Amino acid sequence: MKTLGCDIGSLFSKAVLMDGENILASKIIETTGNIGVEIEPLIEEVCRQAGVSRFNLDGFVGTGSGAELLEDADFLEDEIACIAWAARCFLPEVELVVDIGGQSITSMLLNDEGEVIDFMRNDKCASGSGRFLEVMANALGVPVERIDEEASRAKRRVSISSQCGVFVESEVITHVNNGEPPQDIVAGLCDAVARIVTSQARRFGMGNRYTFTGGVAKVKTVVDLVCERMEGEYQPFPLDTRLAAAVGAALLAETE
Amino acid sequence: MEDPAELAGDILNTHLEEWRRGGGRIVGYTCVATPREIMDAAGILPYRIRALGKPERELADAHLSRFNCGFCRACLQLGLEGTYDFLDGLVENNGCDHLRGMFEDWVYAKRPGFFHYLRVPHIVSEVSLEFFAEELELFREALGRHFQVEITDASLKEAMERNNRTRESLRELFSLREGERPALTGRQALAVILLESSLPPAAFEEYLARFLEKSRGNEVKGYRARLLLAGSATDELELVGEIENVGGLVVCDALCYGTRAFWNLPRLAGDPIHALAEAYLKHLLCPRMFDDYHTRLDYILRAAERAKAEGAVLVYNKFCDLHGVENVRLRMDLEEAGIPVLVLEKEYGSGADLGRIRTRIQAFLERIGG
Amino acid sequence: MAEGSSATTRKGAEGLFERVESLVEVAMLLPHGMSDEEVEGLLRVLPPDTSRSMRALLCPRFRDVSLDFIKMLGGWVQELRRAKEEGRKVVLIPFNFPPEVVYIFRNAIPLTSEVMTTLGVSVLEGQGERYWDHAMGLGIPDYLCSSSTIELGSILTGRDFQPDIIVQSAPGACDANSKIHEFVSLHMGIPQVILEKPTEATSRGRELHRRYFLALIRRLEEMIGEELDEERMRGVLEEANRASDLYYELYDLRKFSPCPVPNIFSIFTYGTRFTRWGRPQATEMMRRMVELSRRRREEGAYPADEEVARCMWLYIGYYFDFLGFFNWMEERGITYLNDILSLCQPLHVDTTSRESMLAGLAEACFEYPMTRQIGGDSMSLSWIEEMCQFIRDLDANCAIYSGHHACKQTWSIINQVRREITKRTGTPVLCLQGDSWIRRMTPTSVLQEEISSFVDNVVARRKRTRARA
Amino acid sequence: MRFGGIDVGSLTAQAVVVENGKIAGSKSIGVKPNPVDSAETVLGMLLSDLGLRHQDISYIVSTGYGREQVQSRGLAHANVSEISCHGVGAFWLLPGVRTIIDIGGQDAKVIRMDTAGELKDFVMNDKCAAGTGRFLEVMCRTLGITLDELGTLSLKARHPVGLSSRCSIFCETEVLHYLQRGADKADIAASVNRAMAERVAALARRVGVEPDVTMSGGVAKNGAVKSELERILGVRMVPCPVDPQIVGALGAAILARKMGGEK
Ligand SMILES: Nc1ncnc2c1ncn2[C@@H]1O[C@H](COP(=O)(O)OP(=O)(O)O)[C@@H](O)[C@H]1O
Ligand SMILES: Nc1ncnc2c1ncn2[C@@H]1O[C@H](COP(=O)(O)OP(=O)(O)O)[C@@H](O)[C@H]1O
Ligand code: SF4
Ligand code: SF4
Ligand code: SF4
Repeated sequence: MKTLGCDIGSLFSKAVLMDGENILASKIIETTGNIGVEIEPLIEEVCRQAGVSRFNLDGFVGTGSGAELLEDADFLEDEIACIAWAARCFLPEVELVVDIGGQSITSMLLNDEGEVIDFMRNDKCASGSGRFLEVMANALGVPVERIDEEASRAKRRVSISSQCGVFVESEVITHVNNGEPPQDIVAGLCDAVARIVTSQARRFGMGNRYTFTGGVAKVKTVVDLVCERMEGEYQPFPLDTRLAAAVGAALLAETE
Repeated sequence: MEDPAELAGDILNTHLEEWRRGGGRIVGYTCVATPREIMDAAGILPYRIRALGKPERELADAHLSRFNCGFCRACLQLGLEGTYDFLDGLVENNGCDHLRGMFEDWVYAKRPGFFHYLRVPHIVSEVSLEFFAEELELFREALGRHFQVEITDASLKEAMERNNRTRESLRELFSLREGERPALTGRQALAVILLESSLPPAAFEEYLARFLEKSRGNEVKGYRARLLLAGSATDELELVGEIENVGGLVVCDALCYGTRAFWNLPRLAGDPIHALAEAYLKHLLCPRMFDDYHTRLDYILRAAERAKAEGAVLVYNKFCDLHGVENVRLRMDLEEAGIPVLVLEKEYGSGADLGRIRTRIQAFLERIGG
Repeated sequence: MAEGSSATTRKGAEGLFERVESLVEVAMLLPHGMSDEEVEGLLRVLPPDTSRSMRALLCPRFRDVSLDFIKMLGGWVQELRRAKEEGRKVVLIPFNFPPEVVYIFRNAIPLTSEVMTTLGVSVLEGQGERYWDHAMGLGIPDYLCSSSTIELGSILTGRDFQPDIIVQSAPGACDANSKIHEFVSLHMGIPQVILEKPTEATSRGRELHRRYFLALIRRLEEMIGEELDEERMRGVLEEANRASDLYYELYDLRKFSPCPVPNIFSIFTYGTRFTRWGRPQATEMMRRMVELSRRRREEGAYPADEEVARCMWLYIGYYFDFLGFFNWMEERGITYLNDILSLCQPLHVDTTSRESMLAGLAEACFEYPMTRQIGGDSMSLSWIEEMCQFIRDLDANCAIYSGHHACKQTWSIINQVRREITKRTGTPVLCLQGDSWIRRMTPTSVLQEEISSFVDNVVARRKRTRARA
Repeated sequence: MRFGGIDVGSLTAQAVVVENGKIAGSKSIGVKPNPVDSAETVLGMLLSDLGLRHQDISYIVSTGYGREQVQSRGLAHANVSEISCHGVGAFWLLPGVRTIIDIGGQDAKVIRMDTAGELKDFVMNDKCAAGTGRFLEVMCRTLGITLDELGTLSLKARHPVGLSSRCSIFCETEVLHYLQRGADKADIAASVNRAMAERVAALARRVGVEPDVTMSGGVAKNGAVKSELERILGVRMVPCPVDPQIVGALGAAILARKMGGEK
């Protein structure tokens, strides 16, 4: 059964074509003001990669903050439901999922059946989210993909006190001017993000099995630092964490 | 001798460690409405909980929120991460809403060995004084029961005498700031207060005597203006240091970690518990009290007058309801009395805020022509 | 202040109270049994903000009861004005002080600041923002409570209806509230009387409170210049007892599913309890709500196909959306069962003697909502216990905490409250964030999105599972 | 005698030289990573424009967030906070001015002056980027327009959209949301400017706004923010007779004249 899941996120849009639990193809593009016209090519590209005809799909589910732009979808599902579903399928024992996306951190609590029994989003301040990390990394000229590599060379962590993504940029610049090595600043940034994620995650009990999804979960340094401060058992999400919602959507397409 | 700010810069100092090694007990409290004498009389070291401007919050923020006072969040963080594990117990007060929350979270997450809730009324009246005296009696019993010591009136009196003696010395030290030639900085003064509630009484008494000796005849030079500092929980040595770095010498204060903590001495005659109740409740110079704003205003005006302060900085932690509102009125009244005022709302212990604090202090000094 | 000078606003009225007053004059004329066309016609001539709340209020499901409510509050506002003109004392009271304590005096009338704010925010063009801005201009911190700051901000302009006495009863239960009331007292030179509620709910704490309360009554007697009259007191309290009976009847009606009591009645309950209790108007209002709910129950009426969520609001609701929020939920099958304010659980006062009545009033103060929970030795303990009890009693399947950013006390312990409630009752709890009285903070759309997401993902899904099992 | 002022901000750095009670020249550049470099460069450029050497300037005052470093490296004789400098600069230009609204890249300040040109009171914004020039920059990036366009485009708006969030980062999402749904850029730009003005107006209320009012700092160049502020506060702004970005450096130069001895 070939199903398509599409997640129009706040910063990135993802499409995944799945056959059961196998990913046949996936693609991630930036969500811009133009996303409306870029969706169709994105879907076509994924279909082409997988060698499946756009019109031969067994199901198509949309999700994400821009989901209503997906006019062809069979139905739309809430992001929370999709992520939880994906987590449930790949990590049946997980009780807590923390999604660290572009603009928000969402913690979800799952019961034995993998249903969301409670969830919580971060407050009005975007600090700690992916965008925060991006802005900071930009200021340093280190692409997000290379954060781990940089941080691994750090001798210490520069302490970062701004929690605001906008101000942190100038704080980073100050550190650079003071001659702090970039890798130490990067390590400090990861620590700053990890602290914010930790307080979000710890709100939901501490002793459970947990996993991370979303873009920032790709940054191992951050994940490790959060795990250090958590008390439960960490179970890594086995796929690209950024795809979690899209994968969940594709899997849900199969159930209906 | 060691600079007080150096010694006070750590939560746990060598004297405390020694005290503990010798089998000494330590009980933590936060609010100045807690009569230290009762603990002292039981041979317990009363330690005033502080956060020293530490910025970490992540464990605390799983309980408290972004809308809570940063001081409370920082204290809770230290509690949860184990920095305060050396305490044998905690005393909670209904000081302010944020503190109440902090203690509740602390106790929820970590059961302290000894925990006592000391209820402090918000108004002064015959009825409330009677109640508070009863509360102190209950506190004495609870301490005695848990730590298996008898706190007699005699030992209480002894502790009161000792405390009064130290406070007299503290007064003397603080008056050295107020004169024409200030003998110590505000940062040092704050540090001394922090030491008072984090050293064994004997060690502090000795330290204070030496420091007092050294300070007489000392003169701080090179400042631009004499300032009064008043406001909410400020145990941040760095903040006062920053104010003084740009040239505003803090010559007097009305801070909770400052003169407010020791200005009033209990009388030694009569029933000790009643004397303590009166001293601690009647002279609780904190906006958590109601109906006595003018007492607080007078206290500040008198301090400013004594020390010839050229300006007043009213500082408060963001989200502090009590001081946030109180400062609005204080500002109006002080300005009317001819004292220029800077109201400094700040994030507790955030290094990122320091640059902005500097700018505001500097502009204020420029404004008052310092 | 150009925005305010619409056709319906009295000339020159600038303060919150006065502007509400001039709208009330018009509202009092609205007849029962208005047709939809008449309502539409009315909505067209009203200023846009006012029109939005009138639309919510005049919803056909409970139109006439809304009119009763408008008239009850309108009568209160007019009586306040009359009292002032006759030289009776206007006593400003906060959210946690029972109005009947003022009504027992012949020469006094209560002005509840929070209700005045809610009323202003609901019906005035531009809501309460200008008064908030005025307070900010004086330097009041922006994290203070908007419910008290808006009405008090208007008083602080010095150009609005002024109270004669301020009662302060939140020291120790809400710093934000008590501090701003004290500020107004100092700034405007209005004398204040303080009632402290001890945190301890033991006999010792209650005894202390009773003594504080008696001192308050003596102070009020002095300030109002009137000795308490036992017969008057009895009359007021018997009336209050009647309203209380009806309150519990309404409470019981909420147990039915689908819930026959419209969501908006929670705010009507709170509005009635906090302003008119002890007066026949309150009793009548409660009766009207009970009658309509009973009828709806007999008819099995419910605005949505299915009652998806039976939701207990652990704290307060959102009032800045011109009351539309309540109907929005209801039409989606989300029942707003009650919140901490509408769960006032009034006590029956023993009216045999002066002493028993005063004791009963002291008890009423002690057991007032919020005070009795958040003002306790533990802020969370009795809150959790009561909410669990209500959740079971009313068969709620979810709970929402509205996270008003000024209530630092509740924010500081919400984590354990949420955790304990879920643990003890299995009910999920959604924590929102927004200001209840100011629309600038969190827009309705965001709150609605969160609630929908919660109901769809957590509540509905769970309901389905339960049905399957 | 000639006096100089250097203002190193978060985004731009300026130098001004005054001579005989007149502005002899001014220069503005984008900041370099190091405030001292910025100061050196901008002053060097101005001096070479004027055909002067460093020692031709009798006294220099530095201001802006790099003020201390600039002084300690010997580029200035003294440093003064940017709050005083903006106040003094604006008052010197417009003696009737009592309120100055200065919005730069990192902060917004409202400054009150008395009739003698002395600093009377001031407020500075919270530690939140919403309500600063940075916010506008971030929004421009999202909208794909320049800072100049942000102000001008706004004038063409017909149906401004409702921007609610107070956080610049969340605001970005909202802006994206509107763009994705085909909203007109002019309408969004107008809303961004309005959101900005609302935040600054809230700040201004804290010290009260007494006429005459003027604006300084980079955001003063954004006409839409200015007119929104006028609308909300119910005042008319007196236009700043020079480039509003140089007001801080100008104030510093005026103060240099005072400190350096010329009356
Ligand atoms: N390859 C990568 N490595 C590390 N981090 C990444 C990577 N790609 C994206 N990120 C981070 O993830 C964030 C986006 O997360 P995502 O879950 O895609 O957000 P959304 O769903 O809200 O669009 C980016 O802001 C960035 O910080
Ligand atoms: N030409 C322009 N039009 C509109 N706004 C501008 C223009 N140039 C700069 N700005 C605004 O001014 C801000 C910078 O102001 P500036 O006073 O230079 O800051 P700083 O003093 O911190 O360097 C920018 O963030 C931008 O929002
Ligand atoms: S600073 Fe204010 S909020 Fe914080 S502990 Fe002190 S009184 Fe409470
Ligand atoms: S509890 Fe909250 S809503 Fe009530 S008065 Fe206090 S701050 Fe306001
Ligand atoms: S501090 Fe920064 S991230 Fe937080 S609300 Fe303000 S702009 Fe947003």
